[in-house]
Amino acid sequence: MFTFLVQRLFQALIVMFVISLVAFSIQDNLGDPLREMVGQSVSDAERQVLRDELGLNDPYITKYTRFISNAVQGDLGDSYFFKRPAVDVILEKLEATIELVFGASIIIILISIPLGVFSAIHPKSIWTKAIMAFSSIGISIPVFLTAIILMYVFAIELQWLPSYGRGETLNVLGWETGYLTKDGLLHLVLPCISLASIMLPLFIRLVRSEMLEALSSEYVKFATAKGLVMKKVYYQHALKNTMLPVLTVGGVQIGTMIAYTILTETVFQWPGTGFLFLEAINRVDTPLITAYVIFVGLIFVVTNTVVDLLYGVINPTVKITGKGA
Amino acid sequence: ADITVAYDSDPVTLDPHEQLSGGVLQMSHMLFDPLVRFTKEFDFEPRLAEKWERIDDNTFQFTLRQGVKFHSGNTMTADDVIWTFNRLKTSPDFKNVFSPYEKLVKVDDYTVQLISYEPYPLVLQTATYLFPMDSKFYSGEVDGADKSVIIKHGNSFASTHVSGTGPFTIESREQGVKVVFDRFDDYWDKKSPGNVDKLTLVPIKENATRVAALLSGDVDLIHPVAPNDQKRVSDTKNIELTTVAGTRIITMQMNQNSNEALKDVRVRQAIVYAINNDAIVKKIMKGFATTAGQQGPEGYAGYDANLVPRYDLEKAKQLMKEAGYEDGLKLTMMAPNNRYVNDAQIAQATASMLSKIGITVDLKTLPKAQYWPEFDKCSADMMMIGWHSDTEDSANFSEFLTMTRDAETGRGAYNCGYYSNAKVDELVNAANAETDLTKRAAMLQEVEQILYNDAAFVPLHWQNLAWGAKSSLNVSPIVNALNFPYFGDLVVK
Amino acid sequence: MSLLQVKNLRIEYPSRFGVHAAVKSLSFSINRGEIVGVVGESGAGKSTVGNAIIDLLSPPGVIAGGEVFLDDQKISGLSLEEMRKVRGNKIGFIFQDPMTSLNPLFTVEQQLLETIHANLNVTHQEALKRAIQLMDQVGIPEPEVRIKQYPHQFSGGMRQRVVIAIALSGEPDLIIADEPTTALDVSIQDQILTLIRNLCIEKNVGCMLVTHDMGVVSNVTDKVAVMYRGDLVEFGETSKVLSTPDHEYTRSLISAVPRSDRKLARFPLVNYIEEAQEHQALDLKNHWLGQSEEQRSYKGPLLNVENVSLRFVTKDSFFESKREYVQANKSVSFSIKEGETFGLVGESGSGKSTIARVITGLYPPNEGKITFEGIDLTAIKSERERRPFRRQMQMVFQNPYTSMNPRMKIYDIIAEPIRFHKLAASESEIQQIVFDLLDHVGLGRMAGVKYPHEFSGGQRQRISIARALATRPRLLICDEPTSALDVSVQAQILNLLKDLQDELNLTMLFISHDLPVIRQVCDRIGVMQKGQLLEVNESEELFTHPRHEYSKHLISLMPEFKGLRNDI
Amino acid sequence: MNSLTQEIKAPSRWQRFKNSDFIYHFKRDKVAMFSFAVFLAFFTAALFAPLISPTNPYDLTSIDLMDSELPPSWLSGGEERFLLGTDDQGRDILSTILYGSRLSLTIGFLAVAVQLLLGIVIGLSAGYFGGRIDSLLMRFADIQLSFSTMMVAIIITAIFKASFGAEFFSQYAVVMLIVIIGVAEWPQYARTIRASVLAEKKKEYVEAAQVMGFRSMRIMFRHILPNCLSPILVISTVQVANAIMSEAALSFLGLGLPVDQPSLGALISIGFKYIFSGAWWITIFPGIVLISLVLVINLLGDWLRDVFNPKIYKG
Ligand SMILES: Nc1ncnc2c1ncn2[C@@H]1O[C@H](COP(=O)(O)OP(=O)(O)OP(=O)(O)O)[C@@H](O)[C@H]1O
Ligand SMILES: Nc1ncnc2c1ncn2[C@@H]1O[C@H](COP(=O)(O)OP(=O)(O)OP(=O)(O)O)[C@@H](O)[C@H]1O
Ligand SMILES: [Mg+2]
Ligand SMILES: [Mg+2]
Repeated sequence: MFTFLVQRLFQALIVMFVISLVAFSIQDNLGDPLREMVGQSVSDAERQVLRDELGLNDPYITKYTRFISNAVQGDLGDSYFFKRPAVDVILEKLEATIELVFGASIIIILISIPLGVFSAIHPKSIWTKAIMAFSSIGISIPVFLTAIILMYVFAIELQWLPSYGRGETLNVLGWETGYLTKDGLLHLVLPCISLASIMLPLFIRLVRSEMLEALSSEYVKFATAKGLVMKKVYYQHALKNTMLPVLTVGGVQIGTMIAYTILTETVFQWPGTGFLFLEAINRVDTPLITAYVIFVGLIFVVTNTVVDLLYGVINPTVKITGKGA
Repeated sequence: ADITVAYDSDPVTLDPHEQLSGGVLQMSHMLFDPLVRFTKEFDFEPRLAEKWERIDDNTFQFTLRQGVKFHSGNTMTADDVIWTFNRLKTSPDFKNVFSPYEKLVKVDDYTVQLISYEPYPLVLQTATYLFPMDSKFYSGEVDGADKSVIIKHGNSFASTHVSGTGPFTIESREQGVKVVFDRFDDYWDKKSPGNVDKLTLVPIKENATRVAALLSGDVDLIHPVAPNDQKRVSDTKNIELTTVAGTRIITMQMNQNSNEALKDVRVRQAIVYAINNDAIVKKIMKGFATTAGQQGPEGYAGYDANLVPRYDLEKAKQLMKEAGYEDGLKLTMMAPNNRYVNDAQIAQATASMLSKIGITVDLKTLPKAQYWPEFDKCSADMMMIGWHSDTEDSANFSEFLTMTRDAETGRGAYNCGYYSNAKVDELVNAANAETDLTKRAAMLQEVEQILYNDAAFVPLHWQNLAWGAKSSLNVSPIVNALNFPYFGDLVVK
Repeated sequence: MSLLQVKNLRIEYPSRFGVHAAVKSLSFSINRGEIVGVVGESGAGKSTVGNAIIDLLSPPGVIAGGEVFLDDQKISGLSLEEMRKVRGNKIGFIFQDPMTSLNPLFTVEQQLLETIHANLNVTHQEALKRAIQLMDQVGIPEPEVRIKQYPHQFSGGMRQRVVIAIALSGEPDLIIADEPTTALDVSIQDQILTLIRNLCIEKNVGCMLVTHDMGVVSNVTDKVAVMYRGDLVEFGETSKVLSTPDHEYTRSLISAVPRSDRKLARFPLVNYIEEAQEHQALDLKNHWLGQSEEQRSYKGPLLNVENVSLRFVTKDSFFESKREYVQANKSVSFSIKEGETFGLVGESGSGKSTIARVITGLYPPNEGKITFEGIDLTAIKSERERRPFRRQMQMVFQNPYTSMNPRMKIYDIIAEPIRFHKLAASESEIQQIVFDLLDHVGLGRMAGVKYPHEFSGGQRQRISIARALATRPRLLICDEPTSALDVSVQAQILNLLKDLQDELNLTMLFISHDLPVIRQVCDRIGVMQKGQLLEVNESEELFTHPRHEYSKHLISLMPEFKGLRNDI
Repeated sequence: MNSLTQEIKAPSRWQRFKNSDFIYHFKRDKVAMFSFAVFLAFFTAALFAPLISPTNPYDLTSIDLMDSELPPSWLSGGEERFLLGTDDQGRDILSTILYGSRLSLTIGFLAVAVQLLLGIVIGLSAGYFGGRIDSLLMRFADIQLSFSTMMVAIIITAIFKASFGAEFFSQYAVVMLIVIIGVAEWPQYARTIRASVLAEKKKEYVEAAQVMGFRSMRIMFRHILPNCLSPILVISTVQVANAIMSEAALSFLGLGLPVDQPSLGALISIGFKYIFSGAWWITIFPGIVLISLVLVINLLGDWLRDVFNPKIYKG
């Protein structure tokens, strides 16, 4: 376990290194950061001066070594737009994203598991068909549209919920949370539902299909024969066996959600990292983009490490060891 | 009254000299005041300069308003104006605007004289960019750094601290999330009817969301309103749409360097004749734009009412035939897809119109971040560019778009058509030194006429500006074609 | 008033090739305090009946007719919730396949406790006490420690005992036990049967005991039901049925029981075969199975196991000192000569299966080495070098069900090794061989189109044997190969193996708990306990003069079949 | 569906196919047959789009801006010529759906095929071999995950532009899109498959296969893979829809198909802007096509999963 974690830590460093290398090599293809910094009438000579100041004219190797030597000290450069260390900017926006992802995950878990299990237990029920049809529709409706429709219905027509932003937040131990104020919670509803709507169909289907497999197994039969309440048979015996792929996909998706809540955050003007990233791309804020991608790499290594550890917890036959062979 | 305003972006900085962009100027008009400002009709309205007069060809004198207080409590004097002018001369973005001037000299505490190198006609236009800053506040050092320094890509004192003379002070600012402005109690303009006590500016990037925020009542005023949403906004009860004819011209340039055929004036003319500006404005812009046949809009010095769009498919075909391109030709076209209103659709429509005269267009649309590098290289045979004159003057268009490219003077820097006409160059240069405004207007009109005849570029339209606001806000008096709403004067019922 | 009453039960398995009536029209009853033994041909429908009683037929099985009564209450066709109350609480069920009955993701403790809580109204402490007590009763050593472990850390026999413990934990009125002791050594088997017997006497519980072991039938059951191809051919007092059977099948079944008292050359074959499946004795010289490829020049023992030790980590820790182990094999050494059958007997959980896995290379041993024809297998690193030995060495797994890919049809399961090792020239030849093998294990060719789960326990075991034979191995490791087979099929299979051995010098490692079978089959026998090999002896010698105390103990417990033996 | 050629070549194989469980169950499952029929209908309609569609929307000469945003013909203001109305450029929606489906289906399916291929090979190897290989491949997946589709698109385009030139890219836009979307999303499969493999490889049937001496490749693909199929099928059906929409998003970045040749996904995205301004038909009709397509793909996927799981009884 300990060796395992040490190894993962080491691997995470390599991952981040490779990402920085790739991110750095494509920087020039992202656009020209100068464009976003200067007005239209600024002359070419002026631009060159700025470029020199920013070190944009240096050869790739110089730029990269400079980057790496700063990076080892935890400095991934300053965002052009925010004029602050990119890492700080990301960390600051992360709160909002985590709250959004958390809310969406709760919705996904609360809905997909019961529905998935239900539709596996009653494959012939009319409800199952409805759930499956709904999920197919859900898959094909882009999140952008879902978000806009929700907004039009609940914010404009009914005026029950606010249309954008995070609303009022409360500072708890340095963490700005929207979960503790009424306004904050109201602001969370629509974005969370929209975000959840992307993954919900996938998870319902996944739970259902894994559940179907588990239900045909002998141990479920034996558990039934033991006289257990069926709920227990389904939700403990069968469900736990379905968890491995669900957890895996969940891990990847949570990572993806934290990483690319782009659309939801854009539509709801949610001040999180996804929106930040999109803006950074639009503004060609290369230090921020690089820092962000590296950061996302870290998120993935971490979530996947957690998921791998959970495999061992869920399935004792899957051994987690640090050995390399 | 407290209001919330949603824009598509928030100002990148609080330093008025850091970047010459709409966002920064909008901010400047709230936190600072210029010497003079434009009215809706492009006239000049005295602000911190009470009076002005031309002393001679090269000298222009401003009389400053007395008793104007900065947010810090300091009183504004000629020293502040001079300090500001000198700072502007060092700003990469603004130095170009102020390059005609040699210096600003103090006559007395409330009188200054602007001296240009050559006779210069656009003094008042440039004076709209002079927002006097609090020289005492911005002088000195913090943490070992000069407070007055302008830094584009890093933190500076001025980018986070403000002391202006404007109607508002900054209460708080969370970049990308919101900026809160408070009414400045000691604001000099006691005659201003404005009654906004607190103004919260939130950036909402997505068009649909911005409209939704307005319709749901979460914000009081939005800008811009996409053409598609304008009908909905104006149809909604208690919400009003205010539009103003804009001054940003949208054009397509025809690259004579990359495509032999475009050197032929007949081909260029054919292209102009083939494009139906009316249809674009009507269908794509939903009528929220003004069709253009020239660079500058009405109200600008060079505007010539006779230069109207000329859509004539037969004529276009005829011209193609004359030029020997009966069988058509191939063109590449590039356009941004998130820079101008409906830019990609306009490009598509243009491409399809050109196909009617046998021109096959290979169209590529890109996000602006990727588009500008391509534009710098003039990668395609036809490229879209929109232009807004910083000086609200016709000559500015030509300087950047249609004069012969010259790396040294920076003329024609955005001329991806590689159009070059000595006469045009000469006329524009002359106009820039002509202080007699009538003569000057004639020159600029001639320029437009030449460009028109030569089909130097494809003029499409001027984008309108639109604001959506609750009816309780009296928006129309404070908005203008320049897109600097004077929020200080906003009246909320 | 009888506890369980089954009336005219008919069970069908529809499939795309027609409806298969697994049970045709079955009626019998069980009284309180009574043990009813169910015997019969493998695939006769014994498990199916049991499953039908608690309404857990595996799909597509359906009860096509008949009724089931428990305490005069009709329990066939009850609602889900009502049925649940019957299960566990009224009827304790032990499935035939103990390996798959346990949920791999829960500890034994969790699985036991939840059953107790579901059926009895007790506190957690009481439940735990009861669970440990049950574990102890079914003979699991160190129950307090073992209860915390996961099923995969148990040996086959131990898992079977856990399943029994779970079934008994709800204090049911009726116990349906489907071959509950197949993986248990005689002493544990005895312990468990005594436990059930006592339950029946003390708590007035009824029991339906499906078994193939005629010794068990004669020793513990009060009544016996004999099934043949979905029909009940005989039902009555055990002593009466066994001594004066009415039906021809019963008679031939009894005649096929392996003798525990002396060794015979061949097993007596069942002569009651309804549809006269003419089985000519295998002419191996002309048969595919007889065409061996190997050059045999090596003279020493074919297989040599030297000082093999293996331990499993049961609790991992970063610190060496904190790790916990189970020593599954302790310095085990023996060797098998070419053409010999070496038997391994011993306590359940003594490491028999583990040593078999070590030999096949599935577990690398911690110490010691395995040599095959003088070549050290433990030294081989690459899979490629190992492959030729793989083919020559085959294994019949203790649990045939889990050792078959659930998504492959039987035909492919058997054909795959032939294809892979290119043992046949053409696809049609492969088909010929597969059908042949299926015939020889008594399944018939139609079995090829089915999937593993569509078979009875004994049928799966036979598939497993057919698959092992398909590579024409030289060394066959059989881990309980006949535990689920009725004596008649068992005789057929064992005769087949014997023929192969005679003709081809097939070498076998034969692991079994069935001492009479071991006596009939093996030349030499090793006795294992707690990971150690206690004694290796000539077969007859061991049975007549066991040396080790434990061996003596085992042999003394061998259940004696007291049936008619008039045909010899 | 190349059955015809096979029939001539090897009748026995065709015969076997015809007799297989697959076909047997298919013939008995009305839902599967219906879904397949619908799917086939979309497929052929897309394939023969140039023959059946009223106009060629990709031919710029045939469209007129003045025809833009016309409602479906049965609504007031609609025109006979445009059954389902027109889009913002005056393209006939019906024709565009037909032409666009062709692109979208090709990209959707092939991109998912690429994802599957990469995901399966990498996931199986990682799970089966474990250890270093596992760490290497999974960290590689982490790196891949960190770059969104958009970034991958930028990277791949840059690489291709550098090595083949810009011309190449526009010529092979479809191929490039397949590669881009294929490469961008494989980790999802790889990780899922790996998880299943981790659980499966401890099962006895795998040990049995090892004892048989089978090659690792065989054990991985023939034995373990079929047992990991159910999550793969679920993800795949979702991914097809995703790929179709990703393609549309990429074309916004200037990395996809030419804007004047909108695919189904692009058409839907174009319509977003108009959905509340009146011209709902631009999004709704192609949306319905996409939804029904995804629906039948899902139904077929569910059915396939059941067929591949012999334990699930199919009435
Ligand atoms: N799920 C199923 N699908 C189809 N056929 C089945 C299924 N389960 C069992 N059968 C068939 O039903 C018959 C009876 O099986 P059952 O398991 O009851 O036999 P059994 O008497 O318990 O045999 P054994 O002693 O070998 O365990 C067998 O021929 C078997 O092939
Ligand atoms: N994977 C494992 N992890 C931990 N312990 C194990 C594992 N496999 C087996 N054991 C332990 O090793 C010991 C020997 O097991 P093995 O399966 O060899 O017994 P066996 O002699 O075959 O018994 P049986 O006759 O009951 O099948 C048992 O105590 C068992 O609990
Ligand atoms: Mg059975
Ligand atoms: Mg064993």
